[in-house]
Amino acid sequence: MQRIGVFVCWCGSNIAGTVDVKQVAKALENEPGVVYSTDYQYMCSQAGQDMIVNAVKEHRLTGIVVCSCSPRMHEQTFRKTAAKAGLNPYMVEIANIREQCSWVHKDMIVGTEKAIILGKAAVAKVNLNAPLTPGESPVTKRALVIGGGIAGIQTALDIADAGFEVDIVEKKPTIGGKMAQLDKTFPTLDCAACILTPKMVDVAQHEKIRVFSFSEVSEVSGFVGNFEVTIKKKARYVKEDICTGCGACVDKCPVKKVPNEFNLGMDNRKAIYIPFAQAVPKVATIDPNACNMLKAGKCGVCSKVCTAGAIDYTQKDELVTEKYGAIVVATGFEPISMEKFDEYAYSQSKDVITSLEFERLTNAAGPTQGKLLRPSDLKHPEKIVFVQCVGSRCASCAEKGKEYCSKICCMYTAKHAMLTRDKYPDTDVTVFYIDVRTPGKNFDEFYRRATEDYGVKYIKGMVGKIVPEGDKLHVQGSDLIANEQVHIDADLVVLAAAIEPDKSARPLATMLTASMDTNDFFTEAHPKLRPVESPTAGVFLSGACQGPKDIPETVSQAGAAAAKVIGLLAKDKLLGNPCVASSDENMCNGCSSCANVCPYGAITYEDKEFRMPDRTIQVRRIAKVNPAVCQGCGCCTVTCPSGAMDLRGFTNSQIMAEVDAICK
Amino acid sequence: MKVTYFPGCTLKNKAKDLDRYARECAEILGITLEEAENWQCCGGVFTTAGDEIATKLSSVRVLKAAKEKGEALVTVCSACHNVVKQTNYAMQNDRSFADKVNRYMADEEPYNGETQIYHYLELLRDVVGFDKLREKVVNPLKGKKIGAYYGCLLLRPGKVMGLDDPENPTVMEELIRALGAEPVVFANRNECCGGYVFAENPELAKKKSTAVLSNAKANGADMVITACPLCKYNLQKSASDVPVVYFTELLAEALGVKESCNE
Amino acid sequence: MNKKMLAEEIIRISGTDPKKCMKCGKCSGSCPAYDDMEYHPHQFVSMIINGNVDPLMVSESVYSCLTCFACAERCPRGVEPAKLIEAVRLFKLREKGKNRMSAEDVSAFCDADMPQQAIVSAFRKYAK
Amino acid sequence: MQVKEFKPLIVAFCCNWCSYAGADLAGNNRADYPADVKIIRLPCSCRVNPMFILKAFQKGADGVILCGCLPGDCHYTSGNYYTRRRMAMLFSMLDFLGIERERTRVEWVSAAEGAKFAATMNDFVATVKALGENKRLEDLRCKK
Repeated sequence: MQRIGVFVCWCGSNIAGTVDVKQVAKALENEPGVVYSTDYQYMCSQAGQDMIVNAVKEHRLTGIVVCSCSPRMHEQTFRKTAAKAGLNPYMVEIANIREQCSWVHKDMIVGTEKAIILGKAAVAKVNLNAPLTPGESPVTKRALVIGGGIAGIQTALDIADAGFEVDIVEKKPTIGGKMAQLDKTFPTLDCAACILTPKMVDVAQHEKIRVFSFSEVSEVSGFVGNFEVTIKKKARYVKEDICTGCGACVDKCPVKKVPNEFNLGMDNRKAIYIPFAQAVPKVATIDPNACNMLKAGKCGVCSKVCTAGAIDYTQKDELVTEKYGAIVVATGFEPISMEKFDEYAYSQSKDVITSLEFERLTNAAGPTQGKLLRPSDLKHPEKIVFVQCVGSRCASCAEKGKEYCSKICCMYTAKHAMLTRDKYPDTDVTVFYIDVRTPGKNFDEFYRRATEDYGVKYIKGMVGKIVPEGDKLHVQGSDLIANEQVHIDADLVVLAAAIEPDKSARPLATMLTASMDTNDFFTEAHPKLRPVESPTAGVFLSGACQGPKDIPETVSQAGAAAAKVIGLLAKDKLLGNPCVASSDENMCNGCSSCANVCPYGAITYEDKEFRMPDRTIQVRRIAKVNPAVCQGCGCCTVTCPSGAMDLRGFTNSQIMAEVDAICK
Repeated sequence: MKVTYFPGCTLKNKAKDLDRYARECAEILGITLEEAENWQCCGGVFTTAGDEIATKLSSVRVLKAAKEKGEALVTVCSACHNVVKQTNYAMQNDRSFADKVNRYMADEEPYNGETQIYHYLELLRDVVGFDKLREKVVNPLKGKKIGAYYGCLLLRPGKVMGLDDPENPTVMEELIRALGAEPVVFANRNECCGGYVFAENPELAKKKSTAVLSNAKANGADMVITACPLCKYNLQKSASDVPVVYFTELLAEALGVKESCNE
Repeated sequence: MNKKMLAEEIIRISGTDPKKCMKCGKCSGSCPAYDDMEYHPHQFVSMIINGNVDPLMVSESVYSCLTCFACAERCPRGVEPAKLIEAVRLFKLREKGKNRMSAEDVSAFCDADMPQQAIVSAFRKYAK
Repeated sequence: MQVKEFKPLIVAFCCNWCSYAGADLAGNNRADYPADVKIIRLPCSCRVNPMFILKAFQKGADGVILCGCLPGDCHYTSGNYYTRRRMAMLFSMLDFLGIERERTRVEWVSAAEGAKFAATMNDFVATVKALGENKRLEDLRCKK
């Protein structure tokens, strides 16, 4: 039996004005378990708290009910008071007689009556309270960043600069991501490589950072502070630690006609290749689908020319297991396929290209060395049409496009149009737009410059059909402002393809039990207040894997994610919320219902031996809740068909007791 | 394999070529086209309005007839195909429409879109298979550069017709390749020929048809094939000199039965 | 029937929701009969949303639509302007004595090569 | 004989993050609603077992209202979606049992919607008042 003390607060006249506090204290005196009941002007004041501490000692109280303001206001205060008095902090319950009673009711009799009932409910609950202790778990002071684009790079650098070790896992042979493929960046038009490659070098040289390039995460287990991750290092057939990146092998490789992914297939690379000059790590990789030696056992030229002896045709995929305290997802985006948009004749003409292809065409390190030449005949295009929103804001067909706005296209299209007019003033540039969306610092000014200073023609309307004929692309579109259909014979058409999350994101989310939205973007723990945390504790989000983002936004989010990781890794131990679910193993039948509804993946199953009354041993599958992962929503308790699952702090019997007390 | 065949009005009359070659070639490929009994005109155009019932009943009747025989329904004419397929889709997906139709027909067993419908091209692709078709070709059309004109009716609405990618169809190109000729892809292959508008505004129809054929010619086509009698009519009235034939004629030629069909 | 009810009736017959329109203009960018229409596909959508149907009811534009469905296929929002145009046309034709074509008219455009399908289609489009 | 005004007994289950905070905000704004409403705080609306609701009716409650975060805003990501489905099930069961479904309500109230909370409670109390006492499920042995 509990020994409960009831403390009714006046809150000056806030409560006492509408509730007869003396009468409340008196009425609760006779409730089961109550051994002491009093009232005071300000329970939260030092004097009020001292009063509670003294009463606990004097009356040997085991539980406390404070009838006061909202628990959202002072629950923590009174829990600390209880701890000071030597009680378990979770033996305190608050009856909210201010916000939910005195402030909303005007009649003293009615208010007092309700306050008494709320007090009774709190007493009934405390009678069933049990001391709770938050679980503690150690923290592995290392972080894993998945994805080596600008988001991953920035997050890794920020964490490493704070003194923690970071590993980056990148699936491509080099870090750098999409930004490495860009030419200039809006709105300042810095060259992407000039601002990105120094950061890549910083990563390579940072003593706290390790890069697993050409690698993928293949398994994740554990929980916040204690993840165990298996990384698959794909065979690149070149010993990474020996290769000097001299490029002699690339020069001599006889297989020359492999489409170059880095230039989006607009030129060719060799079977052994270094994606681009500033690659990190600057190590060659052999493409096993193209290499004669690996396909047919004939050739071996690269091995012969490599003075360092780095070529290893026998290399196999290798699995490495590492421990981390925090994981940052930075898997980024890719442009959607234009396959379903053939009204724009992407498959029919080489001169219909995507914006990312245009970046490569204008990049000094690209297939045309930065000269704007159209892919079909390498002639300078005189008329260029840009089409925005290709696949963005497309709700009619999920296979075709994406319902969301891809966010970055308005700005990069303005950039492309402006740069074209700047470099080639004789070029006629037209942009078809639905809306021009430029909310960002100096963004609208940038777009206006494109039209006002550079003479880019913006047409409010959409292209409906592109017909390649001869060496021209006949573009048919609408001009809604002029209310006419326009026909332009263009030399080059650039499609602003929608962006979507990288394909690797979905399987990764499953491994991490991190939730995703219907578009496969990772969901944040709270859209406004916790934008860089995933709902899964210890998993953080950086960059476009969470939603379309430009570079400035990505970098700020990357820094924010790093700050959250640093905050986590700075702790030696993690204190959990003790109000978590737990399963009674004697009642659990291992049906998996609870795990199916758990948003956090906190529930696992294990086989356990039970000693039966007839002394036989029975092995049964039972649910186990990981208290470090459980957030205490209680969804599983309702799903559980056998009633084995319960939520500490809000047990079935506690809630039922409250219902009883209110309804009596 | 035996299928129920819905020829439609035009194939019995002005487009006998389309019909004759289709039947003969199907036999060679192991499929018997058995003409539905007492079929009625499809209506020519599918009225998209959900409250139009009467104009769609003839399609439901032939669909029902095929269901009763337990056979798939095959059409050759693009217009028939469009109307029958759209009607079937509405019977499957528009509950209130299907209820009204079934109440009107007052048959014992209601029809709810169970029949499988093939366009002749789908039959070639999905049932016969282009590889098998290629084996049966005795007279490969080597060196011919042929443009496939789809028009609108075969492809749109894409979700309902489901015959091919509405913006980048390939079925006729594959057919052309299987027959030994070289397909010529041209962007206007799914642009409208002008349709029924020729009756009121022949100039508009002519303009559209000319745009189709000149695009085909510019991309190197010597000839254009179609599955639609109205398309063929409009295209032939255009200002272009590119010959337009039914795809079945080409098929018959490659299978070596063109002459015998005409006897 | 007042303006609002008329617009609502047309929307009901069409089975589409013009409010989904985001005013991108892809319908009018796709339309092969654009230059032969007084009101263009995107205007149909916006005029019906605004309940401004009367001008459409007296316009020849409904007969210029080829019902080729390019606008419906390419509309990113699933508005399908062709169905709205069709609904306006039906609404006109269903009024008593509003058939646009009769059997006597056929001989005027008929020629020896004309497929039957063409006449049937024309009747469906110009008469109830 | 004087007829006593019928004072319904209403149990409100509120999730800690949105609707309980919304109720607090109603208090901060001094938005009146009848004292018949008694709130029980829970971590999430998905913690509400339909059993709790039936229990309340058995014990003599005249109405039960369940409040959670707006769909899509659940603190636990998806809890209120489960609530919505469970309550749909419960409603059909209440229909089957012959309990007026108006006695049970599910409302989404955000932490910013103090006024909505008060308005909802006013409306709900009025609805339950109009229905009168709950006699179908109450267990007289539970009455004092």
